[in-house]
Amino acid sequence: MDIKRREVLKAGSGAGVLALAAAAGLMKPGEALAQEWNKAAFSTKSFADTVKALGGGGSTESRDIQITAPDIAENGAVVPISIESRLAKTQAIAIMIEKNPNTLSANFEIPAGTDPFVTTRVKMGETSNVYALVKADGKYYHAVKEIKVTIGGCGG
Amino acid sequence: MADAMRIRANIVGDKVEVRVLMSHEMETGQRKDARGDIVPAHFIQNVTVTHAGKTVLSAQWGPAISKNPFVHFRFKGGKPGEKVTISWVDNQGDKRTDEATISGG
Amino acid sequence: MAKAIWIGFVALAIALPCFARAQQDTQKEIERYRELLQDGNPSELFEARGAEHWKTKRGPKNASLERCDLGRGAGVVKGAYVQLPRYFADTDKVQDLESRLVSCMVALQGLSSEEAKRRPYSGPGQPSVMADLVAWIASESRGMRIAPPQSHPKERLAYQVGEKIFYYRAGPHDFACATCHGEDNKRIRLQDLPNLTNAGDAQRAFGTWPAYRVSQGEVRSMQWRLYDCFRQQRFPELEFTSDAAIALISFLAKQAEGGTFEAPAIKR
Amino acid sequence: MRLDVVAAAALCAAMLFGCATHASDAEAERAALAMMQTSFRAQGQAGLDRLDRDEVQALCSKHPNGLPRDLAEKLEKAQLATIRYPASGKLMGDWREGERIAQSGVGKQFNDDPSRPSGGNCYACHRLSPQELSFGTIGPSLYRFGEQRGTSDAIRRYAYGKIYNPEAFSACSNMPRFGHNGILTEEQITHLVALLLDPDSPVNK
Repeated sequence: MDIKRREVLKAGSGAGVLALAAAAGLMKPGEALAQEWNKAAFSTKSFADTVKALGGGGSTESRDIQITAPDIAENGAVVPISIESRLAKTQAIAIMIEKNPNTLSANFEIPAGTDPFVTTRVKMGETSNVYALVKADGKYYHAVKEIKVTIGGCGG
Repeated sequence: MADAMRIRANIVGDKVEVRVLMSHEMETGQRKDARGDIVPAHFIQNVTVTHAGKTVLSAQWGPAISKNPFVHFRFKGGKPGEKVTISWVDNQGDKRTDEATISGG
Repeated sequence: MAKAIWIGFVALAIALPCFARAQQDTQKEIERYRELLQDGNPSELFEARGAEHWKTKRGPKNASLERCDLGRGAGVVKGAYVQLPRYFADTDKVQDLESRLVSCMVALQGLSSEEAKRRPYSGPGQPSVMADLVAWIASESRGMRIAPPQSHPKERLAYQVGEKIFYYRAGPHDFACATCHGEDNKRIRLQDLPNLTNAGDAQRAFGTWPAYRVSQGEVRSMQWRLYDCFRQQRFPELEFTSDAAIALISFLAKQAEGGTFEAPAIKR
Repeated sequence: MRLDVVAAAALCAAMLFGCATHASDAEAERAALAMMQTSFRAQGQAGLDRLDRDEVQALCSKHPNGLPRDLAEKLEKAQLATIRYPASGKLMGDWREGERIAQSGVGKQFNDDPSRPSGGNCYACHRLSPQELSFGTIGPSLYRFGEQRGTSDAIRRYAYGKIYNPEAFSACSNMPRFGHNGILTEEQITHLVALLLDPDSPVNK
């Protein structure tokens, strides 16, 4: 439990509040993880706002970020996506979908020793640009790819 | 209680390849049920993967991660027989922790 | 009219190369989408639950299903799916996996038939014992040859009747199974339609059900596949484990004979 | 020599046995009809009467590989007589409406709301507007349908009639009889005619 608490305390924005809450005994052990969720970032509705909410002043497009995903998704409920960064000191990889109700899908923290690579599956409401935002050595970089979402099946 | 995760952790070269499937609805809070009522949001918010007392991946998720989530990543330093532990916590406070033994390469 | 057709032909000949290329790109990307999905199949989560259900004591008799005979002897699950549907002497019926599981739940666990059939398919937040069992039992035939028996007259009759039902056109849309599944190389929207009268297609189709449907986030069985095909055919509701369903499955299984069973698969 | 005889005898026996234990086609047909009646339940707007087949459905079920020419001609002639053209005489509606109808696959399913209009689900089987990548191939491509044929009265009547009752032109066609079976209204069909024929429709761009 101690390890997890120390992580919470290290975890950037909101950590101060959490530390206070923990110190005041308001949080039971084990709840710390659930608290560490950047509500502001998951409420944004544009790429620029999400970068800000994640703590970046702005982001530069980079060819050292590779998005592997199909150009066309057969179904929007499950769109497989892999992101790999070749940027030195990659610390975090976030996935954003421009036309979803909220832009941010996920933010993965990549500690030293873990490859700057992650694969997951996201929901897409419609055809949209998908951004991979990488935090490397304290700066933000991104790549973008359009994924088309198709209507499928018998129609009803 | 939520179902157990399905975790695979295999040595490939000098790295451990981790693949995990989690049993979770990942409700967006926008879907309506058969009666037309909104189904409340219910989704995993935090995922933590640890190995030998060290975090090897941590993530924050929104409801746009697909139902029954899948994650694949890799890290250095694991040996066959050691454990990888994965935990998640969702927005309703449900949680689950499972572990898998790293298999040889 | 003849002139119109001729002009049409010329226009088509001009348009075709462009069109064909765009088509190929779309098909290629859809193929890529399907490949990328193969890495992790959430069906495993359902299979794990199914394996537990098999061993769990339920019903008035507080018994598990571990003595259920799926056709290869009491309790034998390995390879059972690929030899179904088949004739069972104790019920004097041809049964597919689900109808057989209902019989076992009634005989071994003391459930009523209605109770056994209460939730044949899962839904959001509502897992189904039946669907989980089907996922697991099917997974125990992975890699095996599809070999439904045809030695009993009732097995042969089920096949023949299934074929008739396959071609049964009715309803406001005039649809039969064959409307969508009777010709090679057709698709509905972007989804390839197996020609179930052709062995290769039938093997690929039958051999990949049950399947985790990413569009629904559930594992769907062959019974469900037929139920939902008939819904979209604009028929009334196909009853779970009904005779028509079993006959159609018998027909499809026989069409797929010799194919490799690779289910539960993952599909759109 | 002897082996051949034995083999032939065995084959005959096998065939006889096979014949004796196979149901005849008529028996299988009877069993199938009986089974259909007991295997479905009425649900939503789909009553069990939907299992009853009209003449076209019964004939086409019976001849999965196509009707003999004489039967086909007779059927087409009878179905042609069912086509009702709009009293207003207006056969071309709004292609934008037509595009929406072509995209929609709902209607007539037991879980559909019967008070809402049905779609035509044209893209399930046909290519139409080139912008829509997700189209089926059960029917022919209809891209440039109007550009190739013009908008003469004869072409309009053909397009309308074909959607209203395709059995009138091609016996046992896979295409639903949208007008004859009451899936689409006359007005909806005129919108689809516009989608096919209007020079401004994306189908003809």
